[in-house]
Amino acid sequence: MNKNLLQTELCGMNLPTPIFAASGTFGFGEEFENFVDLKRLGGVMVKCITPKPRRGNDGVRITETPSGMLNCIGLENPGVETFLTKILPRIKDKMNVVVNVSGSSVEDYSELAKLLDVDGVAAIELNISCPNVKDGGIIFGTDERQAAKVTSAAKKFTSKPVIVKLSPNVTDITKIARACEESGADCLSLINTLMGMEINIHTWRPTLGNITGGLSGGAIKPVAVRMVWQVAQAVKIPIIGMGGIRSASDAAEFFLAGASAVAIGTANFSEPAITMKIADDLETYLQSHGLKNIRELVGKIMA
Amino acid sequence: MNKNLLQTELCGMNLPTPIFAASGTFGFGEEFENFVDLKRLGGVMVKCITPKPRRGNDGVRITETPSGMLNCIGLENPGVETFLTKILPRIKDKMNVVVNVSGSSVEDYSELAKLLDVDGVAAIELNISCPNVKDGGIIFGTDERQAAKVTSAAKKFTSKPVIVKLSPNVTDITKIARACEESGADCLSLINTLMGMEINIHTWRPTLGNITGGLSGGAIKPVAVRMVWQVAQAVKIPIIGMGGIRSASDAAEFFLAGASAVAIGTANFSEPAITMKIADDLETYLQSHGLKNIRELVGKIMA
Amino acid sequence: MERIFDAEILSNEEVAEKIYRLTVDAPSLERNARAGQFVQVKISDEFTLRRPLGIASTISGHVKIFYRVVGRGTETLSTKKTGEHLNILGALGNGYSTREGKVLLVGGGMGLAPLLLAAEKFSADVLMGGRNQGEVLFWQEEFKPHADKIFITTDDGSYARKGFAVDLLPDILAAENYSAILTCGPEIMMRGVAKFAHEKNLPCEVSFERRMACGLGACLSCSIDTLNGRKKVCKDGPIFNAKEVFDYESDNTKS
Amino acid sequence: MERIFDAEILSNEEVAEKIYRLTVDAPSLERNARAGQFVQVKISDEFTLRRPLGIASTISGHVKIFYRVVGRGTETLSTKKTGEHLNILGALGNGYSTREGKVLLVGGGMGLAPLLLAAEKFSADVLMGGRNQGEVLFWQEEFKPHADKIFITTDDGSYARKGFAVDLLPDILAAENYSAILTCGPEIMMRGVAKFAHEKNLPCEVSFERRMACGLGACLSCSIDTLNGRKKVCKDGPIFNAKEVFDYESDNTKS
Ligand SMILES: Cc1cc2nc3c(=O)[nH]c(=O)nc-3n(C[C@H](O)[C@H](O)[C@H](O)COP(=O)(O)OP(=O)(O)OC[C@H]3O[C@@H](n4cnc5c(N)ncnc54)[C@H](O)[C@@H]3O)c2cc1C
Ligand SMILES: Cc1cc2nc3c(=O)[nH]c(=O)nc-3n(C[C@H](O)[C@H](O)[C@H](O)COP(=O)(O)OP(=O)(O)OC[C@H]3O[C@@H](n4cnc5c(N)ncnc54)[C@H](O)[C@@H]3O)c2cc1C
Ligand SMILES: Cc1cc2nc3c(=O)[nH]c(=O)nc-3n(C[C@H](O)[C@H](O)[C@H](O)COP(=O)(O)O)c2cc1C
Ligand SMILES: Cc1cc2nc3c(=O)[nH]c(=O)nc-3n(C[C@H](O)[C@H](O)[C@H](O)COP(=O)(O)O)c2cc1C
Ligand code: FES
Ligand code: FES
Repeated sequence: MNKNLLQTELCGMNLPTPIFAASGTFGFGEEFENFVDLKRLGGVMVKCITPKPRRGNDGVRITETPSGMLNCIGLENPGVETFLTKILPRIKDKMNVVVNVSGSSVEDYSELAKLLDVDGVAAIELNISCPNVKDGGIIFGTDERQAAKVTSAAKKFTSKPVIVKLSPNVTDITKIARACEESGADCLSLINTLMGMEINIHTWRPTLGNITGGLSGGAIKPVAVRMVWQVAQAVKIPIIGMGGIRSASDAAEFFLAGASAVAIGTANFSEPAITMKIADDLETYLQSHGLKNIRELVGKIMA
Repeated sequence: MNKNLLQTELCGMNLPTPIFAASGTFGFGEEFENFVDLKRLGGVMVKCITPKPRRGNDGVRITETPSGMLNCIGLENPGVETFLTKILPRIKDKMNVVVNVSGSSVEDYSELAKLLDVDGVAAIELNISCPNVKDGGIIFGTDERQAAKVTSAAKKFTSKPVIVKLSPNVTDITKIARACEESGADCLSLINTLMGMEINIHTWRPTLGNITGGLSGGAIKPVAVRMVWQVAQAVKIPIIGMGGIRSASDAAEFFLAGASAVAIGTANFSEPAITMKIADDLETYLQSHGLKNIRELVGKIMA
Repeated sequence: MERIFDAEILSNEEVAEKIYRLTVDAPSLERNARAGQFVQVKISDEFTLRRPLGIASTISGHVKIFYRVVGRGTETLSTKKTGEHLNILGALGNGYSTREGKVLLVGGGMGLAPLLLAAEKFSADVLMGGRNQGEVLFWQEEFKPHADKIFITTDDGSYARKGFAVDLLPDILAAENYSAILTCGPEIMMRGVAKFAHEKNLPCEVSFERRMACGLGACLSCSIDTLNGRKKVCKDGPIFNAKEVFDYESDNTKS
Repeated sequence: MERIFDAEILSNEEVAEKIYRLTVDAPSLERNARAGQFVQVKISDEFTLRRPLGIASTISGHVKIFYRVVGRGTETLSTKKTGEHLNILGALGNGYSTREGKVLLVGGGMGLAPLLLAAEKFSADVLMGGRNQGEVLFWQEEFKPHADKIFITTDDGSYARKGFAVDLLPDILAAENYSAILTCGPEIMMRGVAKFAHEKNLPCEVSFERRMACGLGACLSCSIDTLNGRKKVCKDGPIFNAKEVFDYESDNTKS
């Protein structure tokens, strides 16, 4: 078997596979050590980091929905300082660390970019699309001018590749995508969760403590594939596609649509080793189509 | 059993139940005669009618997705004239007929409103949200000024209640909702389908003839409930809620969120008699909560 | 008339690679089903749509269905066990017209399923094509009690005549007089069959396959163009007069 | 250590209304599981999330789980048959600390499940509360071989003492010396138990329940506040020192 089938390059990063673990679903990577060869992942997008520690939302934080789930964790995290001093040193040699960051102001994003411009950070992912906290960046993610500002601000203060993570809760995602590209984004990742809600018909209250939450999992895959395809036609920078990927077949759809890499989120919960299985099955798929490298699949949709 | 548990009123229409069949999923109602007591439905939103006959999209028109489906029927219909002369006379005494209409211009909507201002039409539903044809109204549904124009245009030419059907593919659905209300809409229905896509990983082509399609079914329910809840807080006119309803419990979520009625779409395909079961089970639910009428449930979410 | 009902599974066994014969207890279908009609099978609550499958036999109320495992739906169906129940919507569609005299049935692959019921109901010879020996042997067994003559081809020549079913048509049509040809299988095969029928001035009915959501004529998933305008395969079909759907001049399907 | 494995179902039977005892063949859990730990059970591909359930017994590698049918997941679990396989992720969480001397186990409802394993592993008396006779009888049978004394209350008085488990605590604690109290059940019950333990200066460990996605400490679905900061019920718990999570001054849960 050709060992290099999945080896690829993204914004200057050399990746063993184009398979990432999506932010918020994989902790700081270590939690999956028993199930995953972390070095075989393209990287781990760690749980969102904010300038100060945050305790997240109160009440129920998740609920299952048809082929999906809603979450309103709300950016609980120890803050950038603790991340840099306590966590990063522990994990940096174990995996490619992509730091997902979120702020409540443009300045927050520049500050985070600056603080994280250190050894052991492979790239920064700007979360401008968290639907679960009022100041969680969603306003940056739904307005192209704001998205542009945040991107430029971060770019100015870091030498790392800057990935901007887009929200699907918009009328035209290509507008935001182009604004980010023009402002210097090195890469786009999409999609974050769709905003949803569940009501407990016995108590007449919202199931989630935060009332609304983010929808993820298989249910959203068709929306995610569509958006990746639209964005791929609109920009030249690479895309990390995600949203409901549960198998190599699902992943292949994203590559065909134009993603250079994929990230796996919700599927890690029911199958902690799913990223490894997807890598194996993708290799088989590439071989069965006579392809020598995953790059030969990217954007090859005939539409 | 109190026979009037589900009886209600909507924009001046007296309804035996607040349960509609959603446009495009129930033909002209007759197709379900063997399974459904059509007179027990609030009404049937018939397949979208356009000024001229349309043959719809070529190629594959549906595909199943996790807990949902994509469709790109593309507004195939015999045109308003044939509808008025051949179909309406046949169905008008069998059910409350709500005519779902779509046009490519503001004038199309006024013309359709005028032509359909006839006996046997209970209400008109303006489809400004079909994602499956370029001229299928989606541009009216994603821009509040256009939505307002279409609504006023239709209102001017008909004495029937005008329901405006909103698209979920927008950044802020409450903006569109308010614009429609201010322009005279009597009622809002939501949500239409989310735009999605599937790629055949064997052929490398989009599964659907139209490349993209509309996502419906259980998968989209959390998004639909959220939008109904948001819109209910933003407008005073009644709402017909839909999107992934498969049971009375699902329907109850929509009522609690603020819908005065619900419509059932995709679920009719796997269970042609589902509307009747939902009516039965809703009655049981209301009784178990000591409620005397469905209206006592509307908007009662405690959030 | 179309009804929804639960039917007990009497057996569900693999008869060739990835091809299953499912037998359910559904006496109402014996009374009501016509050859060429189909049912919409509910696989499980997990699936948004039912799956359309042809009715292949109805003797003694034991309804046989033959299906090929091609995706998640048929895969899950193949795991169902004897004694479990299956929710069925049917019989759906129009079915082949009833014919006097002997008809010739021409089928390829899973297209033989509805033709088996035609063989039970009409006086018939059958011409069948399959990929290989495995894919025709069980059909031969199934048709034996009901068809007069059985002609067989396999794509790879592993059994009977090597080639396509249509290749045998000229000889068969020359040797015997039929009142009609009923065909079901890949569109390219049916078009070939229809052309011979046209030349011989024989009535020919073909069976169409489109993805279906409702199966009741309501959703327009399955619309096709015909000489008589747009038609729904699930309701106006799946059986069509060949002349209505094939354009012999341009050699194109209308749909 | 946490592992993913398939385990054969040895039995899955209703022991009281809507309460099932599931026994699976999982020898590795006998060697590795501590009382208070749980597993994440994969119900089927249809479900996005696994379901967390306590490990109640591990004797001879036959692992017992007790669950109440409350929603779609546990409903589907209850239809699984002997011989089928269940995919299990576990053992997860920290488990009760090992104790010298005799401990008192105080459990309500399904909270008795992890305490059963504690009874197997430690020298223990048990105080159990249930809604009615049906909900305590089978527990009494399960605990008999492993617990010394068994004290029982039922909410409706249909069996043993009418009232709540905590009502009996003062007398029990007066009569016997325990090295610790381990409790699992509704938070309000555990808070009552912890208060008595606090007054008697007895170590007390409680078991928390939160909705879980990963069960591995990665997703923060199950975070709670403790005196020592934010903790994850799935990883840092589900067992906590009562003093860490209950604030006796304000009588409030920290979480
Ligand atoms: C009227 C009619 C009668 C049929 N009779 C038979 C029969 O007797 N035996 C048999 O083996 N097959 C028959 N088919 C084809 C059969 O319906 C499909 O093979 C089956 O639906 C595939 O389901 P899946 O979930 O395994 O595949 P998937 O590919 O996972 O299905 C995805 C979706 O596509 C649809 N689909 C996929 N392939 C087809 C197809 N070839 N035709 C129509 N829809 C498709 C499915 O129904 C489903 O909605 C018939 C189809 C029609 C329309
Ligand atoms: C560590 C731990 C151990 C547990 N041990 C047991 C046990 O031994 N026996 C037992 O009967 N129950 C136990 N539970 C509760 C059990 O997990 C839930 O009853 C079960 O998940 C309900 O699933 P469902 O699909 O039937 O319900 P649904 O209400 O349909 O589930 C919807 C979602 O909510 C979650 N959920 C619902 N109720 C609970 C709950 N009470 N606690 C946590 N999550 C919930 C489900 O996991 C699922 O994600 C335990 C819970 C935890 C956290
Ligand atoms: C529990 C949970 C927490 C998440 N937290 C974050 C986060 O902190 N930052 C972020 O950018 N995305 C977060 N996401 C979104 C995922 O990274 C991903 O974009 C989304 O879930 C879609 O992918 P999936 O369907 O594979 O899960 C979270 C998702 C889940 C389910
Ligand atoms: C096959 C199909 C055809 C549809 N056609 C129309 C249409 O013509 N006009 C319209 O307004 N909505 C149409 N819809 C959208 C539905 O009316 C409904 O808004 C949507 O499917 C969400 O509800 P559901 O999840 O219950 O199906 C169609 C949906 C489906 C699945
Ligand atoms: S499948 Fe719905 S019209 Fe044919
Ligand atoms: S369940 Fe994921 S952190 Fe506890």
